[in-house]
Amino acid sequence: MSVLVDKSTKLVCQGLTGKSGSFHANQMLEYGTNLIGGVSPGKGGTNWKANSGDEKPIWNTVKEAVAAGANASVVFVPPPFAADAILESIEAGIKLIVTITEWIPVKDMLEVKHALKYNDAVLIGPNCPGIITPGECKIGIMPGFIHKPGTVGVVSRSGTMTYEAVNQTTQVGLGQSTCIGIGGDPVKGLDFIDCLKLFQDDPNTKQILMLGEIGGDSEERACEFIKNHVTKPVAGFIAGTHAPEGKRLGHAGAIVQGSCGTAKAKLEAMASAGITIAENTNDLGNAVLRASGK
Amino acid sequence: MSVLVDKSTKLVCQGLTGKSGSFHANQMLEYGTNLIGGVSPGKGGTNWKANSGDEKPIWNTVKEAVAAGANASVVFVPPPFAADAILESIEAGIKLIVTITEWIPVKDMLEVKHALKYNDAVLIGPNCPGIITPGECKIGIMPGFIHKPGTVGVVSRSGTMTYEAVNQTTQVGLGQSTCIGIGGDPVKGLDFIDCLKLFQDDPNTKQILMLGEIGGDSEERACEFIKNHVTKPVAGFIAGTHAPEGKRLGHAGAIVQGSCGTAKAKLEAMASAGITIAENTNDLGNAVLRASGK
Amino acid sequence: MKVHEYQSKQILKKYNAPLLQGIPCTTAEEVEKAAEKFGRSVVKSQIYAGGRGKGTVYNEPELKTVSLDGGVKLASSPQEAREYAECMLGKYLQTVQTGNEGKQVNTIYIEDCCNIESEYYFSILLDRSVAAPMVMVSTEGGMDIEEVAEESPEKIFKLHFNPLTGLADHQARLLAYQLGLKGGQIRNFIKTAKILVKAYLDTDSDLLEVNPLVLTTEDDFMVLDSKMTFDDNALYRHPEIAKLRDKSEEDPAEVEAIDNNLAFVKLEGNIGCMVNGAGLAMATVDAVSIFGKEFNAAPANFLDVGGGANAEKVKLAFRIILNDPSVDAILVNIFGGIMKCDVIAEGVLQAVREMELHIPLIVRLAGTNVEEGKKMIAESGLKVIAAEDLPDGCLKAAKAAAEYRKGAK
Amino acid sequence: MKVHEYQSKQILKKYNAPLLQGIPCTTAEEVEKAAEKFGRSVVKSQIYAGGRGKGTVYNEPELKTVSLDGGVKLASSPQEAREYAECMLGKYLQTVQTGNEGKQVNTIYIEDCCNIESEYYFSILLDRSVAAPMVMVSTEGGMDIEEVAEESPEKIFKLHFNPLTGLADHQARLLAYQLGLKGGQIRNFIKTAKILVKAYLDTDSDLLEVNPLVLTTEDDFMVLDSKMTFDDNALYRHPEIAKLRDKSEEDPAEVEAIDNNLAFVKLEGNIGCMVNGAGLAMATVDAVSIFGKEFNAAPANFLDVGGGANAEKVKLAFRIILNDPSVDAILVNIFGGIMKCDVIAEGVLQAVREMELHIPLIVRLAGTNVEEGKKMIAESGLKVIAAEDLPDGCLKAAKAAAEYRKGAK
Repeated sequence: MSVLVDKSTKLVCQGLTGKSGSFHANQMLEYGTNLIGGVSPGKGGTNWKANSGDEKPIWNTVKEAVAAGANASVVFVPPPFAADAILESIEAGIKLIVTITEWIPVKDMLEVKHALKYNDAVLIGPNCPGIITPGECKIGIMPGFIHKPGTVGVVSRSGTMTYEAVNQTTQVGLGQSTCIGIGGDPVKGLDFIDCLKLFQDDPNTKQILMLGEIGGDSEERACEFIKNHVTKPVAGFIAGTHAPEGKRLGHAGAIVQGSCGTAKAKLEAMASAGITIAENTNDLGNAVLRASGK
Repeated sequence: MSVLVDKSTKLVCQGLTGKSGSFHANQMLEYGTNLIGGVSPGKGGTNWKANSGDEKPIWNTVKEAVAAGANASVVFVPPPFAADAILESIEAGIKLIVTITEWIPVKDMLEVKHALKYNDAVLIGPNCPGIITPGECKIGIMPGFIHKPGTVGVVSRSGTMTYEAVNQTTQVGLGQSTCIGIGGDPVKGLDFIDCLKLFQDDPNTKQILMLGEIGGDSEERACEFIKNHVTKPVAGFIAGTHAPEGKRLGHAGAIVQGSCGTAKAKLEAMASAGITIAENTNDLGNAVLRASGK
Repeated sequence: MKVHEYQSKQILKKYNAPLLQGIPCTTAEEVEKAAEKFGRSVVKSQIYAGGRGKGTVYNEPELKTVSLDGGVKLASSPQEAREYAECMLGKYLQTVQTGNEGKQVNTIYIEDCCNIESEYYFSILLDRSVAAPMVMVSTEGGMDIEEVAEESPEKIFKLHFNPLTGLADHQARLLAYQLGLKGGQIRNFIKTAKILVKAYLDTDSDLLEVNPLVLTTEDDFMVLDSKMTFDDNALYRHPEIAKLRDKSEEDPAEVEAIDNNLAFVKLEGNIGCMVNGAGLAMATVDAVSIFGKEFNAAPANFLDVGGGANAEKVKLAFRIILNDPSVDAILVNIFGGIMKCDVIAEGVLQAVREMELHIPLIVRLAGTNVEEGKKMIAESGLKVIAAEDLPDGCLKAAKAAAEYRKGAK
Repeated sequence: MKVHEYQSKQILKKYNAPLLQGIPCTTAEEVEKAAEKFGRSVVKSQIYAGGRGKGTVYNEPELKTVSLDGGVKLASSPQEAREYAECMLGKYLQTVQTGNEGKQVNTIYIEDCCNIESEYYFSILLDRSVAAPMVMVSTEGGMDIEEVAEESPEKIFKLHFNPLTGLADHQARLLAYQLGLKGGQIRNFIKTAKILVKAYLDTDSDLLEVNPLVLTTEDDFMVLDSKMTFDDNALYRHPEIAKLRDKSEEDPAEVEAIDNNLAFVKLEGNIGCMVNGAGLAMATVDAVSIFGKEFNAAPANFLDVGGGANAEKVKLAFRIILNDPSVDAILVNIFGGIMKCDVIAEGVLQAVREMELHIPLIVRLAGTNVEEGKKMIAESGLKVIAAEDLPDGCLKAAKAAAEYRKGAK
């Protein structure tokens, strides 16, 4: 049991023949992900050769990939074409779309969000590390080896912070059920609340670790949701407590404007929702232990 | 019991101060419809005086009408502004919008359809006579007096044909549960299938009378739905059996193109769905009697 | 609303659609001069109907003597273009779409040639069943699409698009692959398809058909023949398109009806019909066809006078109906709703008196104040035949028409 | 990306937004000549920060002697405009938004005057919490909107709109009523609001603020001051906007970082930070602030080197960090993922060697091949301090910085 991805996931890689797509496709295959092929318009009918020597078919359209059995896609398409690639997957009937590409224009993502409302597809990202169910399926760019099958559901707005969290939950012996990097963009697919719902309903997830950062109000809304709907122990962390106001720190979403999106507001919301707050980036694993009363 | 409208319906009239809006608002009030006021931008704060001497408030926005309790609206706004009026009602939270206005551009209606997908509002029309639950609530321009509370659910693409049907079902002693004129435009709100669902689920509706016409394929799809989901007796009629191909007969929807939308196809679909077909416009009431085995 | 081929191309040109150079002309001299620019040129007669290439040009509206075989001709010299133009201008072109009539050719479009590699069918229209616009393409370019739909439906590809955003790249690409295009052809197709969709949406078009859309030997796409029709309801926001309306192409009675907000369609029979409501008017046409059969009667028109049928509107409707010399009787079928039957009867009687109607008039009334209405007609002293119901009205109209025709002869 | 007021107005002009005539000038002579067109005119210094009217112009970057009180002035004659311009051009304007620094004024915008009836606030921005753009209006025009939000939130009205269709008429009308407008004012407001929304959507703007939007005594609306920023990710489709970027307004280090796809933000402290990943970089800034406190240490910057931190990128990052004279130590915090720790260590060591780094360098590594990485650093013979974890790294960096500063003095 896990969330969104498992051994039954059949993945197609959009942009497989690009440098980044090709590199990470190899990494995913090595982790054991069932990558069935790639989509690269104009290269349909050729084969892509993995480092292992295996060959995977390249299709011109996602429609063909779906006909071949794909039920999830990962997008490594350059920013100007990425939203169109996501829309293509939605329209072709792909149910889980993980978008790694960063620097996608906000307006493009608004159109994608709009299309998502009409369809039951799930988008993770853009500008995110992806999703992994340890030991079963990795879709994204996270280092697979630090993960360990276990009980913590991890959801995070930032990439390397997730790796810290994974590393520590592995080290304290809990391991992870599924880890979802939702990405740092202001307009994105899954948000904290969506992931919290999934973790709450997943019997294999025993604890939840939520890694937020300054900017926006999705952490505050997530805390409200936790207060009312989440019964599992939750630990949390907010990055950017010492960020200056009005400056955008890397992530397009990480900007404090006026009283909106401050670390203070987010930490207070966490405390009031009964979340165990990690004191610093070294305390993530222990915070989960404390949250679950260990 | 009835469908969509009853004594609890609180109606606001968009375009109440116009000639047509004012005339029909009086007719509706006389029928007993609970019309609580009107929306005419720029005239907010004034009162509209009914023929009876009663005064009704005029608001600038539908938002204010909703704040005053409105849960349904009827649109008598001229074509260039009608789609915007519908969108305003949708956004203000009105749950039933009856649009009488004809000659609304198709592209405007496509935008309305789009907005309806995001909201749980129901649109009837445009270019339709409206909806009536005899003895309880009339929203539209149909002559109220021909109706009689009873058991036939009437759904129709055309206006005066509905009146023929109502007249005859009253004369044969059955009366009507609710009559819905869905209008003759190619892009509209409720279609046959939506109304059939409502009638099938309404305990007061014992028989259904469906009045179609040439053009489009909504009758064919409705027949497919009837075959699989409607257990109540259904009588039907198709107008335009002798219409020439490629000519638009009044209704924008009533045009036969190639093999699509012919009367023949529609009549065959009705027959195959077990619908009792009225032989001519004089046979509507009797066809319902035959359908229900009387 | 329809426009001519050359007008649709002038509209598409604004969107940078790929078009050959062309010049509309109304005289043979203009044609020759225009053709000089191209050397070889295509001489295309401009009428609102399709199938022009396979049509026949006749010298007179009665279609007796043939002027030219085909309404679209390839001319290898300006002189030849002029000769073709002389055989077309002012003459009557009959095609599969004009039926038994011919349409007078008043304008000729002289167009450049290109090197054709292959031909495709491309159109954009509303799919009513899902209330969304769609692109329809086929490898069978230049053919009648309904024929293709019947004979090889697997060669037609349909794709719906969101009218708020237009055609997405991946959608245009999918169509390109379905047409079997390759490499640079795909890029050019995507560009062309997106331009056409944008033009369709921007202009409130309800049909944009490019048949054929040709692929040149240089891998470019070219709009060779194009047809656009527009949503009448939206013309108010496109005054530059509205003024393209060519009333000479339309039935004068229909033009007068449209100008007066009446829905009128000319049919082939002898019973003029005046009805309120489009659905009831259709049903009346049906009923006249069915019940009139044994008297060789058939409906002469479809006419919906709409909701407020006052004396003025009734008179106008009568005038339009009477313009048709084949009308032998008029059947009025009114279901009085908000508008009461006595008011309508008054309007009909007034019209009869003022217009000195000489052919039989049959009136069927139902609904509000029907008894008062019937009484007024009965007591009017005018020769108006009352009908009990629609079948009765049809029979009486058919009989009266037969008698009138006999008497008139 | 930010643009100057006059540039945003040039963009809005293309959409027919209601604007006063204005002329951008870079010399006092140009200013005088421009002002002659208007008689009375407004002299506006163009810098990227707001609050210009209430700011102070200083003669030198150290903000010692005042040149002019206020960065926006009403001039009653061309001569007066010229005098103001002389006090502004080349001088340094400090406002509430520039903080402790002043921004040099290189351009002045000379604008016509109008008769103001009342002032409103109008802006368009993305509401992240619902992922939809919204219009925000207030009757408190000309005020700092965050102040209004705090003191009288009931005077701010927000309305979301569909980015695919723009602002609907009824939405603009609702805003007009909420602002208490009447009659013709409403029509003009709707027109202006729709224009601004269209400009916002078309240009991939991420903020369009008009403050104040003024209602003239003639019931017209006028964009008096405008501010536009644009989505950096979408600049590729707006080359004409991209080229407006004024690098002189930006921190040179940040410019270099952006040009090299590094995320860099200058802060006030003394510990240079180099981290991979935006979240971890933020957390590192936090940790330095917390753990460095007892040694008076604070982060000198935020710097995310991104996923592929090779030697080239590390060197570039070091160079950007070292441009800041207040940096006393560098803390490297890397979680090796796909990029292995030994590769990163190699890059760091290579950079140290080539750049002859003279300030303390503290390195914390974790993740893939961490042991190999640590070993390489230990055995390198270079003065690189290894940290066990981030708190340890912060403490060591803070201490080393304190010692370095003591030694340097």
